[in-house]
Amino acid sequence: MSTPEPAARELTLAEAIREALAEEMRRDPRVFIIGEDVAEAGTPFKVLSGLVAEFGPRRVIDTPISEAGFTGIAVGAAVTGMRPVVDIMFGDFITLTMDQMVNQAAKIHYMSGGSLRVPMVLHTTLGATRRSAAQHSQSLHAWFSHIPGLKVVLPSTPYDAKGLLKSAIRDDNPVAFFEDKMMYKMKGAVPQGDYLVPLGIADIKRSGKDITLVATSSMVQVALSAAELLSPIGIEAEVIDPRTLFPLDKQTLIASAKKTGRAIVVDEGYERYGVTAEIASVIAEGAFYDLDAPVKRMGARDVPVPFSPVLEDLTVPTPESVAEAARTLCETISAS
Amino acid sequence: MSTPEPAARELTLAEAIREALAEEMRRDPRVFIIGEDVAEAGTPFKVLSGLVAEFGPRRVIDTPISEAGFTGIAVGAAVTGMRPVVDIMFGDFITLTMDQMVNQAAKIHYMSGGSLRVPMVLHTTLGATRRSAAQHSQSLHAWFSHIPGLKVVLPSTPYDAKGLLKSAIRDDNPVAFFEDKMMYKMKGAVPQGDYLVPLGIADIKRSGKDITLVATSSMVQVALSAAELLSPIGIEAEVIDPRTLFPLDKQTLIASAKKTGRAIVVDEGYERYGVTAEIASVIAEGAFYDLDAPVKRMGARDVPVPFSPVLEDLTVPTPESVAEAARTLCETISAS
Amino acid sequence: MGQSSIPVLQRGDGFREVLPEKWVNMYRQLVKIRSFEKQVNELYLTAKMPGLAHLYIGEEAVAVGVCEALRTDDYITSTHRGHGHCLAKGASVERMFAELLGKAAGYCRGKGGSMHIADQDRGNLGANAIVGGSAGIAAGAALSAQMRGADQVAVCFFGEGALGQGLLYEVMNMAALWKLPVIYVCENNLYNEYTHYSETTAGTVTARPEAFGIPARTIDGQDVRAVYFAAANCVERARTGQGPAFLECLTYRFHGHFVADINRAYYRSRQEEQEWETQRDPIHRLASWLVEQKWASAESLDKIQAEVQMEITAGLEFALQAPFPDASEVDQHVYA
Amino acid sequence: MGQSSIPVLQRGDGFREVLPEKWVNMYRQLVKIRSFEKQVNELYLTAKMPGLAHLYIGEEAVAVGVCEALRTDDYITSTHRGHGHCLAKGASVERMFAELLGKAAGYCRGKGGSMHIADQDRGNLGANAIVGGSAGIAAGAALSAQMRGADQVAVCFFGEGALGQGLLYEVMNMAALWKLPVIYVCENNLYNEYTHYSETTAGTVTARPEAFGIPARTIDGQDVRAVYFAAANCVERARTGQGPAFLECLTYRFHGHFVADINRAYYRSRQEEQEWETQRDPIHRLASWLVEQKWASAESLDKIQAEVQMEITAGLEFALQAPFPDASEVDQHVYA
Ligand SMILES: Cc1ncc(C[n+]2csc(CCOP(=O)(O)OP(=O)(O)O)c2C)c(N)n1
Ligand SMILES: Cc1ncc(C[n+]2csc(CCOP(=O)(O)OP(=O)(O)O)c2C)c(N)n1
Ligand SMILES: [Mg+2]
Ligand SMILES: [Mg+2]
Repeated sequence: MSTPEPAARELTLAEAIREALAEEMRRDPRVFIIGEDVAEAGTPFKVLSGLVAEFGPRRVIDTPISEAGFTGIAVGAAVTGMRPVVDIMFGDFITLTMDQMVNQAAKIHYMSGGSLRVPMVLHTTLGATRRSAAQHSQSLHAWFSHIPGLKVVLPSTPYDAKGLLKSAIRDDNPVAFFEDKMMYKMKGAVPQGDYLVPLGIADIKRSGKDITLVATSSMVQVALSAAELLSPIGIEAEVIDPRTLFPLDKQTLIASAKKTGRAIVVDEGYERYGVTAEIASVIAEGAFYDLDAPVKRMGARDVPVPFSPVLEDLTVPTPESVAEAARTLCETISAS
Repeated sequence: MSTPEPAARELTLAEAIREALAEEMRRDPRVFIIGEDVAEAGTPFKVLSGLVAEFGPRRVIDTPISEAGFTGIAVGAAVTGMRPVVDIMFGDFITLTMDQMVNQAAKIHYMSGGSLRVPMVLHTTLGATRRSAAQHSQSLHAWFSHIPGLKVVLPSTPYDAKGLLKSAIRDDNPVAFFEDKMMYKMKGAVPQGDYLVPLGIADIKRSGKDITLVATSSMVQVALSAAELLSPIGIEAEVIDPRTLFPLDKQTLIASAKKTGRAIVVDEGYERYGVTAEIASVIAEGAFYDLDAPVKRMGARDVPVPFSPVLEDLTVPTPESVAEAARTLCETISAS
Repeated sequence: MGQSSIPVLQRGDGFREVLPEKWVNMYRQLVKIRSFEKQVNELYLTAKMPGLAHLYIGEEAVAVGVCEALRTDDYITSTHRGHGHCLAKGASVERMFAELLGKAAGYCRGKGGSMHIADQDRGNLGANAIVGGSAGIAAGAALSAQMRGADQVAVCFFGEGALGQGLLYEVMNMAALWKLPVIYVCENNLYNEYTHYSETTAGTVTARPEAFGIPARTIDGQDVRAVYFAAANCVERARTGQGPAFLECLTYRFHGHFVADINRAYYRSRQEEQEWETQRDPIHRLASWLVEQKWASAESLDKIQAEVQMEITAGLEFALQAPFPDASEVDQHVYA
Repeated sequence: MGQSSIPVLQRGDGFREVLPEKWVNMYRQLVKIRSFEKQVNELYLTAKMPGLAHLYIGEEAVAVGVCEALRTDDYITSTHRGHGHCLAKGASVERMFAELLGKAAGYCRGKGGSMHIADQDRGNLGANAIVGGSAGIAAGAALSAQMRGADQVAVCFFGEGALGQGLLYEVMNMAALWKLPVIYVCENNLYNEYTHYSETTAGTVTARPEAFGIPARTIDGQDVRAVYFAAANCVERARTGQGPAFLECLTYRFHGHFVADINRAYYRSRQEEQEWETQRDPIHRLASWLVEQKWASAESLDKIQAEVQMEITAGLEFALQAPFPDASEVDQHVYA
């Protein structure tokens, strides 16, 4: 576990993101931010508050409501020597950037035989339960994860958020960076100054021997809470956060599943044809001879996110539902 | 196997599609076609040739090069009583329709509490090896398969193409319909007149007892050819075509894997976070106690599709590579 | 420059002999929207409403002036700031409050919420939380009417922020080419969230539709009479096959971008707000005129206010008492 | 209407004292593109080239006139019909042929092919197989130059079909707002594939940029002098911080939409083709003028033709002999 000593300073996840951006912008004049209401407003989530005061409106650029357009502009800026960070307010709006991200950004390096590069970050959100309904609550990170040429990052703690964002900005490829908007106020220890969390290394957030819970983004907290519910009934869950969906640290996931013999994958994207499918099949293949039960997948319910709180709360995995699934899985009689 | 008696008339897949459209347009005045160069040109693949002559330019509508715009127009027409078929020339261009398909078409029925419906078909292509390079060779059907509210259809024979397209047009939901452009000239028996192939029913294209090959679209032919290579060495492969990715006929897939104890999933989409992951994990979970080896996935190589033939041909599964994988898998010592 | 060939939009003098009752009814509608929205704000401030809402206070004359020029079977598409459009098109206060509270009696059975209210019986194809997202839907409804030989028209409401979305231009081009009976109503309230529109909008607003040969006018959106006359003229043109039109309505939201946008000084001055509130209130303006014309007395207008307030109170009461949807509804209406 | 405030584009009389050698060099460039493309057609017809190509024959004066007004470090973005742009910006015939044949010596190591040639050393950011797909990239390159304090400009070439793509309007708006040094060069060759542009384009072409306050002119794209003067003027404006400009170049492709589009009578008449070929050939036109001015003799022009032909023949020979990329390259350049 790469978390720092408890004495360290605490920041919210939003503050950690902001600090990462500020440090990178100080370090490298090529880094700039572009998006809707990113300057004075600092985004509706206030994640970027104050950056325009330090870096000015030429490096924190407010745009028209033109997601495709300014993503395309970022691609062009990246190809010609800049390192843009594109802010897409709600992850649901990546629908509008798919051509620029997938047909352009992801492929330019390859199509040009390695001569052009697209060092850019698409910074956006995911996550439901904000009572924002179907067009403002999706977790669409599976789409980008499917595409060769893109990297995909999902931090789950303020510490990881800062270190991963710095790595993403310094990466020479287009990187999609998703934050759960429900996590912005979450606090955690964050060292002052420069440190990197490399892309492609999973983090074991809790050690355990009975079952592996692979969880992403805010589902890491859900899994950790589930682990707390399980401990008193004698089940010690190992909680693993891949942190990046591509590159995916298959080894760490498989090794844990081999050790525990049981695994659940928890992610807030739609369950079908989503992230849980990839990770579950990686584990099912890699730990085939050591699994005592089928790998279980827990994604978001396969419905457009409903507005009504009584319905919306049924669509995402909870500590209780994960703990219950883990308990059931641990009762499964070993196949071997 | 729902294929008709061999005496039946043969059509190419393109002709089967055209016949399905013509019959549905005759049957139902609400059905119309909208897209680029669909009228006189009948699309660059000539799939729609002749339709404008029968139905006129008011029902076979040539558009500007505005994929998002005319997809949105189709959504509006569908909500108000029409049944549009939207033609998107290359599947790579669905990138431009994602907002209209995913945030609008897929969600309107649910968001309106069931009061509005969006009966439309998005008709497009997939598949590489046409030397068309990275922006004209993708198979992006996994994206739509991920989205609740959409159905996704991939025919593999002229017979299925006609029957599935008619079902898609009569469905009250938005349906994405993908054809491999390399299959348009493939011939097969197609009955005259009306018949439907229901959405959600897999088809066993070949029976076998030793290994299950789940394959989609043109990969069905690849799997069938692989089966022919395997038969002489004593391996009888069962080839199953899910035909629709949503609804997915999990039962048929799982039952076959339980019977054979081994499975390979072959699909032309990028392998990672794609269709093979979903189907493999459905089988790995559903047939867990009966599998003698891990489920193997064979998707497109995880690279932007290269132009050079010597490279492009390395990116898709072939009869030889599938047969080789099957042979290896059958040599695996049973785990139980 | 084809400007000279663009038809000129008349002020609609042929409609001047509107009956006094119609103006009084418009007054009632303005007041209803105002009172409804005040109540919504109250619900938010007292934490009785899940999620958020974007209030229409200050902009009422646009929705009312336009919708009074429509028939019940004409279509509208609406926005995130959509309560006014819904009410002006005839929606019931009860079912709207029920929707905002996530209740099963709501227009969308609680599944849509503030940003997705649709009312099929009155041609309201739904609010939309994607800025500009309904531009295609409105044009598609117009195409559908044209194809069915109906003489319905479609109105697309959107904020000036939607001028940033490319979809709008794609669709205006087709609307002009095909002479679709669609009317674009741009509610220019000067702000895209927290950014003044002059920072996001090059050139003039009306030059954009005019570039496609669509006639356009800028009108005072605080004067319901001006809006009504202009809209009636556009509707007549559209209904008689003369094609699309565009109205830029100059207006102002008296409240924040959404209910929680309370400290606004960083993006607009209190003085500017006060000028609009005191000098350009659409309700005061119509009231003075009605009294001047002797078509209403101050007392009769007070009586209307009181009646409306009773309707609002009763509607809210109904909604507060109404039950939430049953948990099983979460899986309903994903597919038709 | 803000039309009156749009700066007027001059014909560029300040550039009239161009040296005879420069005109003669442009002649060489025109001939080079013509000969290259003829050879490409031949490669297709003799089945020596994988895939397809979109020939630039007939349109040469646009690329040459524009690129002669640029510096080597200025940027261009190109289209599916991009060979002419590449050559005009200085690409080598050898490496272009190598790319078209999928050889490792090609500009993209054979990975890009006809529709993706990029030439970083000469500021060519790449052809693009997505219609309109590079509008953002060009503007982004211009933003990048502006941010870096460089005085480079960016030219975005596109066909009139790209006017259908919303992205273009999103980007023109930002280019105008931020006074980006980007020049939009619309090659209006009258056809979007097989559809006349009048069926897809409402209003006039130049009214569209003008709506955003971008000055625009329609010029004779068959007259390289007219193109050069107009482009030089736009470049000077852009380089000196006066912002974007737009040129509509009236031109014609003498061949089909792509090499296999041979029977074209159903969408355009042979007579129309002959009129352009005989009366509006850009090469003949420049040749006559050069001879008239006594800046070249018929013999000296013949000599240029012969020299060019040798270069083409040698380039092709090189490419035919060159090796294909090694199989291992398929996995290279996915990530930088
Ligand atoms: C495509 C998209 N991008 C961004 C947003 C976030 N957003 C919601 S409202 C809004 C501003 C809209 O301004 P305008 O269209 O003028 O409408 P107004 O709120 O002023 O009525 C933005 C940016 C969104 N909902 N959709
Ligand atoms: C987004 C997109 N839609 C459709 C196509 C298919 N397509 C390729 S070229 C073309 C016509 C382009 O016309 P125009 O822009 O005028 O260029 P021209 O071919 O005339 O040079 C079309 C529709 C594409 N490549 N990209
Ligand atoms: Mg606004
Ligand atoms: Mg053209």
